[in-house]
Amino acid sequence: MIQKRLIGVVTVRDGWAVQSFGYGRYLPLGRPEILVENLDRWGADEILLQVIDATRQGRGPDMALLEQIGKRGLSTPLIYAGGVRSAADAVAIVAAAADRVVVDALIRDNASEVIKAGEQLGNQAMIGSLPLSIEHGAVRWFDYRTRTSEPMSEELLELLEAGVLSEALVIDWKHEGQPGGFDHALLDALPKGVPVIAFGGLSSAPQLVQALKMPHVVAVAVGNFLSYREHAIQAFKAELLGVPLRPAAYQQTLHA
Amino acid sequence: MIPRKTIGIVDYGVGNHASVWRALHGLGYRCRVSAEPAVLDDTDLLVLPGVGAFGAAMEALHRHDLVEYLRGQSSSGKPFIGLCLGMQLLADVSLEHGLTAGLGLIPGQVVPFDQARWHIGWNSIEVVGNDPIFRPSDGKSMYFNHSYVFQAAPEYQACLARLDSAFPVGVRRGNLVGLQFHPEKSQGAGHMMLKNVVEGLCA
Amino acid sequence: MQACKRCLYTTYHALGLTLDEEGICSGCRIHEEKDRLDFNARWLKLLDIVAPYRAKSGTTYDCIVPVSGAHDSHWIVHIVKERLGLNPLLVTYNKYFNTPLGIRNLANLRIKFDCDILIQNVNPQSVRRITRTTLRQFGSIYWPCLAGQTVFPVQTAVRYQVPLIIWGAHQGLEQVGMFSHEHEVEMTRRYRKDHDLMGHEADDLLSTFDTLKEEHVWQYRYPDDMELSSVGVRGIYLGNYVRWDPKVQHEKMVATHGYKGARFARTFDTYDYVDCFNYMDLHDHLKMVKHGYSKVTDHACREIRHGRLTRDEGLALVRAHEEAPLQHLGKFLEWLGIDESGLRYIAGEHRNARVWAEVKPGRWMRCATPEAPEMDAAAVERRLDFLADSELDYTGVGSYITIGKGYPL
Amino acid sequence: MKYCTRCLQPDTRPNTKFTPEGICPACDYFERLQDVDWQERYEILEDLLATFPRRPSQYFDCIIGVSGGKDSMRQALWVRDKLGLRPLLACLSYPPEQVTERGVDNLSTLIEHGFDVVVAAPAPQTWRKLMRASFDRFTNWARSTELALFSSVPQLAIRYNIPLILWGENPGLQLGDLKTLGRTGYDGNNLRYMNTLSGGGLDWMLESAELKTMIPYQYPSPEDFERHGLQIVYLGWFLGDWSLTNNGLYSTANGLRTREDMVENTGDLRGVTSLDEDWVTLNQMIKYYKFGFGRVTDYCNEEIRHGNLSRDAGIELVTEYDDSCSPDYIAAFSEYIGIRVDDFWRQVHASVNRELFNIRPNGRIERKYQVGVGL
Repeated sequence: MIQKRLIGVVTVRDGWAVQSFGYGRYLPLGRPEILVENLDRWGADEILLQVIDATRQGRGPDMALLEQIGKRGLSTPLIYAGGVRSAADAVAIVAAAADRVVVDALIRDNASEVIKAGEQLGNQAMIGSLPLSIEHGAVRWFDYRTRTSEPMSEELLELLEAGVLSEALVIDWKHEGQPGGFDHALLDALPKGVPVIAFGGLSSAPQLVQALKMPHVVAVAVGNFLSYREHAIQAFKAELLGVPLRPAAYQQTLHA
Repeated sequence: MIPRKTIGIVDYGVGNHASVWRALHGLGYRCRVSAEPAVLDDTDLLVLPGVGAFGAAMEALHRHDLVEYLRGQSSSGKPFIGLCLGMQLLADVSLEHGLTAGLGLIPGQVVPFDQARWHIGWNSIEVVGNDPIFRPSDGKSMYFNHSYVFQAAPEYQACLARLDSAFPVGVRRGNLVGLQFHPEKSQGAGHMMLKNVVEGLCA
Repeated sequence: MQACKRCLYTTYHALGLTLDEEGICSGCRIHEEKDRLDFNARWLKLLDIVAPYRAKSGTTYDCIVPVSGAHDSHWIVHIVKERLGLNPLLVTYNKYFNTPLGIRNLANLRIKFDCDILIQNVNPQSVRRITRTTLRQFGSIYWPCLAGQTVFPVQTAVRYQVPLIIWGAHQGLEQVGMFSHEHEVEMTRRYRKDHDLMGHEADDLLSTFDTLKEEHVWQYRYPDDMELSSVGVRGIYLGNYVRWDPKVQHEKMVATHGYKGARFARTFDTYDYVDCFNYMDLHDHLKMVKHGYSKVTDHACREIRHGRLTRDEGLALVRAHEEAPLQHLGKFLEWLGIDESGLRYIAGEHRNARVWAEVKPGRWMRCATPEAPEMDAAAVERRLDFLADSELDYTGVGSYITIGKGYPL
Repeated sequence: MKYCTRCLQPDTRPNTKFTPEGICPACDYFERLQDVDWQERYEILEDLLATFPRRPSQYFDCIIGVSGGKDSMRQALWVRDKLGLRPLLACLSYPPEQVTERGVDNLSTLIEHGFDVVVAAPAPQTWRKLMRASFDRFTNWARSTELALFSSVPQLAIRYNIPLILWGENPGLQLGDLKTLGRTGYDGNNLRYMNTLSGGGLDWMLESAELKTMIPYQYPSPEDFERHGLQIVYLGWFLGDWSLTNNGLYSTANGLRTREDMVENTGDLRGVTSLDEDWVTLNQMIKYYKFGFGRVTDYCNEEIRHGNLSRDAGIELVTEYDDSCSPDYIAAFSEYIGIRVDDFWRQVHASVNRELFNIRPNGRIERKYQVGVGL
């Protein structure tokens, strides 16, 4: 039986892994590849590596970081987000280390490249990043480059419904980093049948269970709230009762 | 000291062989990543990785002039493992984006997944029969990321997975094995299976 | 590179540093919590956390407390034993660079607080081999000390089945505001590898090109996840629950528990590192080589944030101390059996290119750094009044002490 | 009181019995040693060690209790450099007030030889309180400290998961403490019944301190030994030249620093015994007043057996120095446990064996017997 997924998120800014609060405030954490390696050891179901300043600074994907992570021999599926400007970028990202790719700005800038990437990599590798908020009862889609919100465009909805994007990463960006902040109403903002990954302000097991109990929610992603204690992934998994999830696993290294 | 086995990872520009290399190297095998038959000959087992579209992958194999080579190697009994798209390429033909001929090493067709648009995430596998190279992994969860299924002829189906009903996710014909999931990305369970399959085929 | 407007740190800080729109760094912002949070409430929170760990059987300890002959150990044991009323097992990793004053302070700690202690002494041949590798590979003479100090308590927690480890303050939180106090961050293997060990765990030191072997490094391996989870090992930081102010804390311990400080050439702080001949000497110099700032900058930022120094006064003290010549280099050269010219060669290979420009082969010059403001640094130091009623080598032994008596106090 | 006809061991040592011919167990044992095939015993040891292979991710082959003195340095070097094992050395260290500079230097030397050493040091104030209680109750300050000393090695063996414990001399054989004789000459699992340990564990200490403050004094139970498969092996059984003097020679040749104070003050003839602590001299003097033999007797007995000393010359040394103990040590000790020197003497006089000694009005304690002859 297919299991739901608990995704560990590593957010990178200026080459450094950070905690991010409300898409605006950051605290330093450490070297991205070491946080990724740690999530791999903890047994996260997937790891989302998001480089949040790549597009804004006009740089493409952080290929150097991806190559470095590829060298370390990750045994957990890796999702990359940040600076994807074309289908070619997406293919290079997968060739380097990632299994799946998240697009955000590219949806607005050049949807045809999103489609092309889907054709080359398989649409199951494509994820749409949707930073959403609810303003006066209406769902708003946030553009972090202009820091403005607008309704979800037809083009976006079309990409989701046609399955060009296999899953939607719904980010409650306003409550990112705020304990218990995630607004579950956002999970109903998308057309029926679109698989959703919930992210942003998810800090407690009940919140995660509430999201994962929804049939179309296939995964929850946690970032800041994994960095405060040892075995954070396993601790969450132990509390996510009544949800089909790979059980917590504690690595045992038998040396010679 | 039993001599180390060497594994040839077929590099035809599709998919991510770095993770496969790392996983196999971590298990103690020597690895060669190459598209050159001369290099691939000098190995104990071949691995055909692959991600993305069937058609594009077959084109790439033809471009690298590897189709006949791989057919020859496998039918001569050389241990051979196809991973993810690499498993689907073993089929006669695929219906993805029209009809494309595969390597035709295991009878059957690659068809769109009928139970859902995609099969993404961790799912437990059910081992058919008690082939020792698969048996220890029965019930273990592996990581899947595909939207087409290789409906191989029933006698070659080795492992199944299930959403509503069972469908093939692992095949074996002699020294040829195909795995629809990513063992190199399925943590402990995946690495254990990879080891068992390689050791089993090379025994 | 950008510098914080309030303290002296820049975005080149080894632990990472972020600046907000007003140009104030994450370290200064988190420090503001020390004057905003209700630490009485946080003390009650700490009581709740430790409550389940109070052993009733009389046959095991309540917690493990890592200690040394300096660095907040007296204050930590005072909190753990005298204010929390816990029955701790003290643990310490012998770093071999011990000063007589450090040996004395550790003896004082054991006597005044009447605690059992466990001292790990890794065989010095392995320690020297590792030091050669870490010095060659990433310019560190301190890796074994940091690795040992951060893992021996965890290993002991597993071996003694005493799950709770109590540390002082979280270095990442105190220096660069890596976490808020309210995150109540706990000990993780990731932080240790990332920062304490500069990205290199024990097994990462092994390579087919080097002669270092598993038998030399195994004692620095972190217990594996299965052992940690089966014992329920957990490391908490007092600094998340007690308003952390090292200067004030040390002064209390000098007054009430006989702690003793000593003067240093490369910093004005007399308390933090009196137990080691190298931390404020060669190690501090290598920190300057690799990161472009040294310990005195950490001390100045701390005092600026606590409001005891203005930014200019901090800068004046930094410039007054950071280039002071090394006093104990000979001891290390002899201990490791290397030549000063060789050490200079190694240091040259680890110069941080962002900070040091090689004007001529073998000659480095520091890139532009703000000048020291016109100020009487000595007067500022007198005002700060860091107490120094002893000296590092008050017994005049003139060399590292492996195991010492440390008495009379 | 009868003396052994060979050496100067009186029959007053607890748990010991002389042979019908009047020979003490140690001399009797020493005699039987003369025709031992030491090469065969070495092979027995090798076979025994083979039954303790290292388990996965176990890096120490055995654990050895050490103080940094002459026995431990010799054992550690022999186990590592001759047997080729990697030992963890476990040291129960005296508190800062009591340990000597010479003791910490010797431990440092041992570490610098390239050994992994874990030092366990009990809480100094509790240690002192229990020494006072031990002195008050037994006129022997070491009852509590010895319990910690003996408990530290099995405790660490259990916690570090190292079942094989290598110990020095077999008290049953070398000193004639019959209770500790195990299945074989080298099986040490009955060490718990040794004289000093069999003082009823730490029940008497509970009057002075809470159980939770005395974790280092808790000797693991037989069940603990069983569960962890602990096995104590006496190296003394395999080392034919094991003796106070020889061990001193082996260790000083490897850097051991000895006692410089003279025998009149210490009763330590060659200055190589219990180097890490000076108040053992008091206990040896008190032992002499209780049983009629002290540290000098123990030393002479060995030398007589090894033929390096005549019995008569031994008599002279014992007569002259067996009760030597400088008043400075007595003053320092009394101050440490918080009594006046005359309290110390009042306590000692109360424990003097009146069958063997008279106490003169001025406090002088005089033998009623003649050394070597007895009563």
